[in-house]
Amino acid sequence: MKKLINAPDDVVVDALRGMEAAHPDRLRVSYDPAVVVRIDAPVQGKVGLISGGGSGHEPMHGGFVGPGMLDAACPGQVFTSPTPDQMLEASKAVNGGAGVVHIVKNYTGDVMNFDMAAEMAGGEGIEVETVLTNDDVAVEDSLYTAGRRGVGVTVLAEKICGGAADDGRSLQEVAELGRRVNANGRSMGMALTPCVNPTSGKPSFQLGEDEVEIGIGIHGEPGRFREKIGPASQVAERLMTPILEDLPFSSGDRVLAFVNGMGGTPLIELYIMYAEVARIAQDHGLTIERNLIGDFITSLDMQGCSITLLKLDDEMVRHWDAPVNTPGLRWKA
Amino acid sequence: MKKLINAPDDVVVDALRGMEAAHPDRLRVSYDPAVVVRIDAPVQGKVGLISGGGSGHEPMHGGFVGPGMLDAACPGQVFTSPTPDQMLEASKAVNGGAGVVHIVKNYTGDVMNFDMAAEMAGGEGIEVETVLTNDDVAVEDSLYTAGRRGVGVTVLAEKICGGAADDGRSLQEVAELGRRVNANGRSMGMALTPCVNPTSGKPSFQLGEDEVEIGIGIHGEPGRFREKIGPASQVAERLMTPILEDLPFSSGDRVLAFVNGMGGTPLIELYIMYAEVARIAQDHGLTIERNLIGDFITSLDMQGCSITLLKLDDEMVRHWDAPVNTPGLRWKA
Amino acid sequence: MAITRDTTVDWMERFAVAMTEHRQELVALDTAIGDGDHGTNMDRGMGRALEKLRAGSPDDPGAVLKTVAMALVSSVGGAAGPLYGTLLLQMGTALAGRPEVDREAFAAAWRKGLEGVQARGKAQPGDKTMVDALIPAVEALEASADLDEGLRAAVKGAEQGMHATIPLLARKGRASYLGERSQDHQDPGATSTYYLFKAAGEALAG
Amino acid sequence: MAITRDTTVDWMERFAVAMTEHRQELVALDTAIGDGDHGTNMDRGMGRALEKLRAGSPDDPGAVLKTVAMALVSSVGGAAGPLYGTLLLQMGTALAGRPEVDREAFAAAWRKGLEGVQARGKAQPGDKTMVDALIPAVEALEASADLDEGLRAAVKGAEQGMHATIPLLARKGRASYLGERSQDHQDPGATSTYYLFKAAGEALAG
Ligand SMILES: Nc1ncnc2c1ncn2[C@@H]1O[C@H](COP(=O)(O)OP(=O)(O)O)[C@@H](O)[C@H]1O
Ligand SMILES: Nc1ncnc2c1ncn2[C@@H]1O[C@H](COP(=O)(O)OP(=O)(O)O)[C@@H](O)[C@H]1O
Ligand SMILES: [Mg+2]
Ligand SMILES: [Mg+2]
Ligand SMILES: [Mg+2]
Ligand SMILES: [Mg+2]
Repeated sequence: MKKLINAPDDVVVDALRGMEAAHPDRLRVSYDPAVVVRIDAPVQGKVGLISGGGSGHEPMHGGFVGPGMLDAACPGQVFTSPTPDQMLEASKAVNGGAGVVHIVKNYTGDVMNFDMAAEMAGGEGIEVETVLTNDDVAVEDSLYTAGRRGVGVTVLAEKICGGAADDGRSLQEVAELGRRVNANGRSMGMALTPCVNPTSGKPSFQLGEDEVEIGIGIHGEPGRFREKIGPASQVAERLMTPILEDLPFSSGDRVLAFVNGMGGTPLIELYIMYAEVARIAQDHGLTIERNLIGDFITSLDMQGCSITLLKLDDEMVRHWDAPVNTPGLRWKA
Repeated sequence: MKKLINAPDDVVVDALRGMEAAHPDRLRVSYDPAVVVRIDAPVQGKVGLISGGGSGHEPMHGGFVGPGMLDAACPGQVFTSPTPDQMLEASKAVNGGAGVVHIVKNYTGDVMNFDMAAEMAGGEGIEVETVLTNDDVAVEDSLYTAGRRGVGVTVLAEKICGGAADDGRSLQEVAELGRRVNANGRSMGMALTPCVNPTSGKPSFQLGEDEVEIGIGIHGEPGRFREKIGPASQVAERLMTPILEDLPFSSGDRVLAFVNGMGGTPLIELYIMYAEVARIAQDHGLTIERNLIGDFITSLDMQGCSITLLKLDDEMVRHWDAPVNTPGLRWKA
Repeated sequence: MAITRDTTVDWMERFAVAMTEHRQELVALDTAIGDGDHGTNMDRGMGRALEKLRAGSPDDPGAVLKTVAMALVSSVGGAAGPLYGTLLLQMGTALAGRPEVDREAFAAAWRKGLEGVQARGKAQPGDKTMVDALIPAVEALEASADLDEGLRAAVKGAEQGMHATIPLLARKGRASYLGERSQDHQDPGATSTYYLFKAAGEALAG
Repeated sequence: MAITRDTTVDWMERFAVAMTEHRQELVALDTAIGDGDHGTNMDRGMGRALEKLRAGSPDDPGAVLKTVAMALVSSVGGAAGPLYGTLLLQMGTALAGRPEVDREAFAAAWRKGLEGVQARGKAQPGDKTMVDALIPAVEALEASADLDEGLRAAVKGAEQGMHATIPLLARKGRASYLGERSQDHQDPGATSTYYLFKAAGEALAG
């Protein structure tokens, strides 16, 4: 394993030190429990917005803390969900009296830890609404499984809910909007290479020199199937087809198209993928009204990408376009 | 070689198609000759600003086209400088009557092609000033070599000159400022892995499982020396020491610290590196007044990073802080 | 012989040692059908728990388990943190205030802990989780006449439950993403649960 | 026998074939001390040049070389584009308007081309560049009595100049970044220049 780190056990803390050193004007970082909070939190009267999850997905979530997006983020160990004390601390720090929304990716660990945190916060008189994201169509959903994983839609929900919260929406309204975003978004990812977790030092799975893994998760979970690598146009079909069929998206839909890099893939390849995504979307009669291209929800050094399509409505567009000023996503501010 | 591409020879064109599809509101893309131009060019009375170079360094340069930064970019083949006809086309497209600045990274090919382009533009009555960047301290500079390579400072010069051009500065003033940025900036890079050029399909150099290459270029050029990988703190020292000694930077200096990812390195590692850079800068009495962290001048899928320090003055800070709205760098707009 | 504060502390210390010794084994199991962190998480958590025990010096078995539970909740993360936290918190609450704990009370506490785990995680028997090691162990403890016999039976039950997870298809947790590919692998959480009972057998048997 | 439009086109076609045949060799040489694109660049450029020749059908040797020069300038990029572009542009200009070219005029044109390359690239003899293949070849052509002998001597001169670059330490171009590590490698540009003379020898000798 070769990484720019000091020691496997210090990865998360050292990266937080970097965040603190880089953004003292925007972020407050506490270490025990580990929480990244926007400098001016709590914003009185505004619904507080927090998220969190295992580290290794940067810029998510800490990089999305700031005006227009998250009020705080709880970083867990690499690929391990954070703990309830972090989430309770964050909820207290951002509660401006209007309640707090927890945006939670649907993983057993994240869900159970956020559940405990919500119970504790309730005990301290903080009103909490939870928005669960589960947009990964690579996973079959059923009552008898852990259900679908939360992936790309999480980034979009954090931005759109952030815009709504800034806009003075109520706790219920912000949570409802977040759930609508999740309900209208679908994602699927693929990998050219596994990722190497600094703690284990080992590749998350084995892949042949000419193979790709389709349907991977963001923690190095292997996917639905593997195949010989084809051209970008074929990879895009592999991801777009299940996404389009699942919602389903239909001709005339307005969408946001999000091509996300897994951390080790150069931007030039993401733009090549975007060209294919745009072509396929057009063939299906979709209008791409907004797009996002780059590394936003990553899996350490994994090479690969994920595609997320979100069916838009006017309210989503308005809050997507609203000013945002975070280390990881910034415009109009 | 595993990449998200359709065919090695189509990489640049396909990526341009992605840019065109993604940013129709901001960019105009022409293919023969290949040029990326801001949608509203030429801006009458404003100094035009163009750059260009081999592809494979995304978001540089095409991703920096837009208000507050470049007016146009000329993408060459991967790691191959573009051609004079592209630069002439770009110069014509952005000339608003106030002349055009060419920001050129110091590589033999880039310099000679831009020289021919400047001669041709002059022949068509366009006033051209050239800003040559050569900030890479890994290369010893002398009259009898090709001289230092232009690397990280190029990004900073493009932003700062863009701010000055928006501010209505003259051709001479913008060029002078660009040269001052170059004169006050120093960089050095390192690699954990080589990059794989899609055309050759082969790694640019060989590196042992536990080795790092210190002083690499952005085209997979091997560096000054290789060594067993150490902690991030040591890697930071390896890059910072020659940078600090070369200018030299001295106690009390105000600096912009730029930690750049080479394309395959996850953001979490760049923040770990930034923490070390900030520590070393502080030990030397430098005040980091601005910083930039992320993938901005990359080398395809190479894992590694480069550090750039720029000694700031008030004018540079003002133009750095000015609004910028490009796919790759955006704030206050 | 009954369970005391000291034997409970000894139990937790032995469990901590087991989590360190078997860290790699649990990581390997979790890498096969999960994300490879179970051993690291449990080892980190129990390390933190011992610190808290030394700092707090709780004065009865229930208080010891509560202290460990809180430490796990706030340091393990993942699925195992809330699950082991809930398990031991429920047990500690059930045993609150008793300086000495006999088989019957101990078995009742385990039952409460098991219920807490199922309430938290919604796992049914056969879902290939730690629940599959817990159920046979708790039932064995409930069914036996005295503590020593009960502990022996519980350890055996946990071990069998752990092995029984191998052919199962995971229906909860990360492993469920693998569908059929989750079969023919032993569940990491069931394995750490077996070590919890094994440590109990060593520390609490007279 | 003098050089005509047709033999000049044949020369360029043979050079294009050579760039395709030796593409990998040139890539390998450039990978060792540069960025590995010289073969690709030259092959792409000469392919484009042939298209332009067929489209434009220039009517004398000078016009043929100018057409190729412009095609190279606008399609090769890198260092080789401007350098080969300048070389052939200067030669074409020197030969402007002559339907037939004898040894003397041909040698004079090469001299102009060489001067253009040095003006563009500032390389001195011994800097480990294409200049090191050009100089001995041009001098040989200048020194010889008739075209056939001159071409043979030029090819030999270019070949020797190419081999002579192996021990040299690069002082220009990307290879110069390697300092001493650039030694014991043959220069890619000097190699493509040798193939340019080799193609001339095949196409232009009577
Ligand atoms: N819903 C659940 N109910 C009970 N146990 C569960 C559940 N989900 C997961 N587990 C247990 O947790 C173990 C994984 O723990 P761990 O790897 O630490 O957490 P994570 O899966 O978040 O990385 C599994 O092996 C399984 O025994
Ligand atoms: N300043 C120079 N003068 C003359 N020839 C040069 C100069 N710089 C480079 N060359 C030639 O160009 C060759 C490299 O060409 P190429 O690889 O196509 O361009 P690049 O180095 O930009 O990738 C070198 O082998 C050398 O012969
Ligand atoms: Mg985990
Ligand atoms: Mg090149
Ligand atoms: Mg796990
Ligand atoms: Mg080259």
